[in-house]
Amino acid sequence: MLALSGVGKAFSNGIVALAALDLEVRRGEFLTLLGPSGCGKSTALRMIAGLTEPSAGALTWAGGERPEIGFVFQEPTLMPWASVFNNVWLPLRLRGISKAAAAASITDALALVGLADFAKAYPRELSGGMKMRVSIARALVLRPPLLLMDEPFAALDEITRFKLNDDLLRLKSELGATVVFVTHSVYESVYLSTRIAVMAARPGRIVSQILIEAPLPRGEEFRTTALYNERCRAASQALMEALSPEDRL
Amino acid sequence: MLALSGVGKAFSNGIVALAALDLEVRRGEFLTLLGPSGCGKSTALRMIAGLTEPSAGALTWAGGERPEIGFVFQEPTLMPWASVFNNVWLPLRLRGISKAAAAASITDALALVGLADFAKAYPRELSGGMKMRVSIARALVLRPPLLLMDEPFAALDEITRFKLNDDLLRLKSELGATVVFVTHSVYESVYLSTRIAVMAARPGRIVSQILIEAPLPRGEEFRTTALYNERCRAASQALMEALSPEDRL
Amino acid sequence: ALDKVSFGTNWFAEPEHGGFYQAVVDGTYAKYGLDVTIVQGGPQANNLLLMIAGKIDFYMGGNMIQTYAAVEQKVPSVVVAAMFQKDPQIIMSHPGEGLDKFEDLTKSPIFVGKEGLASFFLWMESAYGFKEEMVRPYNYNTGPFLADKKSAQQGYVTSEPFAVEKQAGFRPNVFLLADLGFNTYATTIETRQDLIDKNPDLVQRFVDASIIGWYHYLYSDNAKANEAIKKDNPDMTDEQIAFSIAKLKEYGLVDSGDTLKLGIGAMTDERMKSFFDKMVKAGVVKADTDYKQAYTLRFVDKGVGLDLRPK
Amino acid sequence: MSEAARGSAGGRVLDVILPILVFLAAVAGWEAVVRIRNIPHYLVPAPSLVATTLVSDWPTLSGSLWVTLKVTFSALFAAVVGGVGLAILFAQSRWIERSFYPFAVILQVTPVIAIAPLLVIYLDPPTAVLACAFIVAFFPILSNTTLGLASADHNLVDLFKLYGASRWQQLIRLRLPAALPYFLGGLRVGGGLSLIGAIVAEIAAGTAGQGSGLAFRIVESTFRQNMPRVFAALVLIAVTGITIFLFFTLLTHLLLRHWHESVRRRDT
Amino acid sequence: MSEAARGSAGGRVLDVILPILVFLAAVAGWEAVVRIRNIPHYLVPAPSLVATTLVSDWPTLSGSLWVTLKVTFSALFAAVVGGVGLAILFAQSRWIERSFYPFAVILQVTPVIAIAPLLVIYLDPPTAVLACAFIVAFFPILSNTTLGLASADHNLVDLFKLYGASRWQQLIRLRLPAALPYFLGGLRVGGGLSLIGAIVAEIAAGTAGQGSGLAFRIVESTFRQNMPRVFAALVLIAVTGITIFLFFTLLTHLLLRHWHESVRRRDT
Ligand SMILES: Nc1ncnc2c1ncn2[C@@H]1O[C@H](COP(=O)(O)OP(=O)(O)OP(=O)(O)O)[C@@H](O)[C@H]1O
Ligand SMILES: Nc1ncnc2c1ncn2[C@@H]1O[C@H](COP(=O)(O)OP(=O)(O)OP(=O)(O)O)[C@@H](O)[C@H]1O
Ligand SMILES: [Mg+2]
Ligand SMILES: [Mg+2]
Repeated sequence: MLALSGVGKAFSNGIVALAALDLEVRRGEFLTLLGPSGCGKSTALRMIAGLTEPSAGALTWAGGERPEIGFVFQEPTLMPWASVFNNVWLPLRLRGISKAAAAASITDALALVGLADFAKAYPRELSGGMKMRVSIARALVLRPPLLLMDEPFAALDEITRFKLNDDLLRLKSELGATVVFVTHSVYESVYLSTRIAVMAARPGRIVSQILIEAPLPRGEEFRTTALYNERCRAASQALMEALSPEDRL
Repeated sequence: MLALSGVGKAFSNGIVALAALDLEVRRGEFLTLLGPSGCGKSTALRMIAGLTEPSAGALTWAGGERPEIGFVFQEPTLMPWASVFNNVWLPLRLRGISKAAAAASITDALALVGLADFAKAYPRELSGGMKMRVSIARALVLRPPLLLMDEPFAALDEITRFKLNDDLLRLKSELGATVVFVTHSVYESVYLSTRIAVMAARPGRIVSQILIEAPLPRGEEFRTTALYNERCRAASQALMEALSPEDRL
Repeated sequence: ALDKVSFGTNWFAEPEHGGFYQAVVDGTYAKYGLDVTIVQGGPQANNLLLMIAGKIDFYMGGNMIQTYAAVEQKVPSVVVAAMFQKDPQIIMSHPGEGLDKFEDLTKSPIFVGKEGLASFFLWMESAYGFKEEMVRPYNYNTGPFLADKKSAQQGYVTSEPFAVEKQAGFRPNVFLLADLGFNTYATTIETRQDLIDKNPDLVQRFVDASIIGWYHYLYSDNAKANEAIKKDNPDMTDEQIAFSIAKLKEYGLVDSGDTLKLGIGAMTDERMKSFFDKMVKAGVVKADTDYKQAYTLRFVDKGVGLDLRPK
Repeated sequence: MSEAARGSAGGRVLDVILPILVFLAAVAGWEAVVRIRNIPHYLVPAPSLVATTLVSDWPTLSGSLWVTLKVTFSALFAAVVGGVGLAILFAQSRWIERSFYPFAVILQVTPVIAIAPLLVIYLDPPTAVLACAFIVAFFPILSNTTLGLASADHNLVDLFKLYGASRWQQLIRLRLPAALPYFLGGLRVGGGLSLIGAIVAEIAAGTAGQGSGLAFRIVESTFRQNMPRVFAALVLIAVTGITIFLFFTLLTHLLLRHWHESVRRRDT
Repeated sequence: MSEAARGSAGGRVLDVILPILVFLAAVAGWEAVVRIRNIPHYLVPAPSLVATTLVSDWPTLSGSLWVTLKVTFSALFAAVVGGVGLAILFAQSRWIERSFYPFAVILQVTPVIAIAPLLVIYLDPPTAVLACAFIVAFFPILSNTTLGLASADHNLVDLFKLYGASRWQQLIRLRLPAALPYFLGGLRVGGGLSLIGAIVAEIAAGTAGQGSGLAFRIVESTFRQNMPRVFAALVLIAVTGITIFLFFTLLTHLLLRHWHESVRRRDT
């Protein structure tokens, strides 16, 4: 679907966020970026979404064109002047879909994240986790072929998180969507992904990749399989190695 | 140290964030609030800090007076116009401590969170996790007797997180500080706390408490003890029960 | 049909414009085939510019200085008649404060407006030794003058002394500049050179009718004209109008000197030259200005309306 | 910031009563100074005299007030349309902004008094008056709206870009709402300036005959030393200005109360 | 928003050249209209004639410019001190704000022309001029700063409260920095208004004798139908206005470039 080859990103303050990143995103896969804070995960996602230009290397899309994308930013990024309902409506609205036509999808998306009762609330009336869930609903409401998610579940309790993990996998299969995901939870990454790319920081680069060869969607029982345990260990190990000695605080 | 008795909080939009909350915070303990998103954890912390007035019930401080508090908000809440260094300086500065006198503490705090190299950077040049770490450094620089931390490590990778967990416990013992902590990670809550209060939502209330009778600080090996495993299970169970059927998405 | 003509004054409607209003309301203009609209002026209105630009046909000039300046700038505007033989411009001062002689005023603060500073005050400097440093800004408000007993102020003989008397209850010393040597014509009728060239008959008719209007305003029933003035300027009072008319007559502003033989509106080359020389001396205009371009005697001095003057 | 006042009903009542008390005190002080120091009414009339004049001259004054109000609101309307329109135009490209903003600055600093006579030549008088009033009032609205349009949260801009928002959609759904607090701030300045503009324009474009607004009343009454009437006219202007200001303050509260820090009352 | 221009060296050059080209085109257009339609110089002079006049009358004009500049900068200084000072005072308590803001509005909408004569009685002339110019210029600064002080992020306010910041510290370390973008916006409006204020003040309260600033030059030259000189004075005013504006724009960039959306160039 997409290939990043030799992609680098240097900010004007001299920080090299990414250096010579080679990464292929395959259609239908669930790819997770795992890596220490500040290693360039968000920068990579933003680049895929076309919000940041690479300062070296190139992005190549399979169809020649960037497909429709749903993006959950690391921060909720809600419009403070709009109600929850209108915030979720936004991607549809920008496509010219009327409130009436969009209402069912919006209500569904809000129900999915457990905020059906809060459609009329304003962002400032929500807790941190609730804001993030609105942001997730907004990304899903479009049912896009490519989903970019930057730590979407970090602010949620584990039970809700597990539930949403399963919902996400179900939805992904339903849509046949491709997902590029960022998380700090090794367990979550192994549970969700078909592939994990482990990154190291300064300069941001990929140091190892881990394949999880179990079909999607997976159920609770997957967490008890040997494959799951082995891959969790491997990912933890890779993450540990990705931390350079001085980064290891 | 502090007792909340029958504390309620109703916002003007009608949402009852807390109802009849009874909670005692004992000197020197490490208390974790665990609960689903939107159950009122942040509201409770803000109330302890005096940033929100209870609409019912009362807060009573042991000494009659609120002690010095270090607070890590759920959002980084940095001053965008100030460098990382100056952001961390703030609590000291407000106490009249000069830059020179504060420099050593600030450098220490930044080193603790792994941002020694970023003292001159501005918030907008940082990644999400890095901003949160600045916020943690700012709360610790005061070395306060009471620390309130609202999901401080949610945006960090697991290895950094483990490391900071240990640092926090060490610091807490060093200072003899009391900590009230919010996390969504059951494992983290058990590893860190001497007590866990599990909350349920709408109205926010405490549904059960779990004691972890192991001395602080604890080492890596604690994660392999039977007590740890049992308490993790108990906390997960309590959290599950705290989710009302309709909240269970 | 009547020729449509517009006439711009240089201030809000007041008895100093009485003759023109008289000619409008008593049908004199109509009799001369004119349908005249009077466009009021005001403190910032620049009806002169409108006349030059062709938006209006005639303009009521204050005194000759501005006309000389116009010639300097090669502006083709020409004075065709002068309704006032004397400029009503005065300086007034508080009585009994050692300011009872005009010469005394040079040492006192004096309130003068911006235009005054660019015109008659320059003459006062050269002829009487007034000093710019003593000037205080005058914005058509007599309050500051009343508040400072040691001060003097510009004004119109027909207007400010009345206000002072009415508000503060005393009669100020009044020095009419015209009687002290400031011998400009005033309340002139100006128009563009091209109108004179193309339609001298129209100009002649307007001048003649205006002159007759002035005779009627001064010597016949002027009630309707005053009503018209009050309609244009509702702040005008009957008392004020009576005062103004009395002063117009008392000082012979309109009808005195040359007009007794030549009729109202009279102008002579001698007066023009004399005043021009004074202004050159005062530094108001350059000596090489061709001041004769500023006026023409072609339309006046014909004794129009002399018969309307009571014997 | 005043914590004591927040939310309590007593605070709310004081909110209204205190300003009125202060205002009455100011008026009483004025009356007292005039009486004690025996200031003649042709310099500064006492408020009581001004009030009497206001009543007795109401027929004249109300007509003038109406004329001035018409110009004020037309000017305000023109300033809003022109200021916001230009700000939107400038937001389209930095080149347009850089090339044409200087002209807006020139327009702002040009003394209307100086150019009004020219405008009167080329425009009919009512239009000239409106143009003058517009010149006086539009700049704060332009300036604040431009600032507001540029201040939209960059993360939201990214979001809109991502979802393929057209320039127009970005403007309507993002930049304009984000600019609202700034725009309303500009409006509170511009409202007063429209009033000033209407008065200056009336003096500058000098159409005494046709529209005798409050400016004409003031100039003519000054000339007649009728200071009580001058002050009565000034009182009308002040009341108009405060009314416009209060209206926009109320509007700001209504439009922003859900989300903007400047008017949000926080639940604490 | 103009992506093509961002950052590229070519874009930067165009940034400077394009406005200059547009400006030259405007001047050329003016010259052409005057020549083709044969507009006489005593109505609207051609720019070439204005330029000649500017040179030939420079000795007179430069003196007046200097006088006007002095008043402008004193007024601006007074407006900044007064506007920010009042805004800070108003931020101290809602009661103070509610009680005294109306007086600020009254001051804003009072036509200086009407009250200048009174000021001249009670103040010495230079002070009266300054007071008039101040009245014209201070309100946008007050209004924007008030808005900015109120717009500080509530979470940061909480943080300051938590750390026991005194009112003064909260002001200095939080509210003032947060208000900076708003204040600078007000300054860009107020800069132009100070200039306007200096001119209006000179007309209203100025002692033409001593200080013959550009306003007097314009009145005098209008009286003498010396339109080229009127326009030359207007050009000086426009240039001054643009210079002040550019200066404040630069200042804004320097002060805000590290953090505020409105001037930040984003790394993309
Ligand atoms: N706008 C910017 N200007 C300068 N440097 C930046 C900017 N944005 C990010 N950086 C730097 O780029 C690096 C990578 O940032 P990025 O946000 O991609 O990290 P991340 O992997 O998402 O981290 P986290 O897990 O903490 O969110 C960091 O070192 C950061 O300081
Ligand atoms: N300012 C506010 N106005 C109205 N309602 C609010 C406000 N702040 C919070 N709430 C409501 O109060 C409830 C508790 O919010 P709180 O932020 O305490 O939750 P939380 O437990 O911290 O959740 P999370 O884990 O998602 O951060 C939520 O239902 C929220 O909608
Ligand atoms: Mg990130
Ligand atoms: Mg929370």
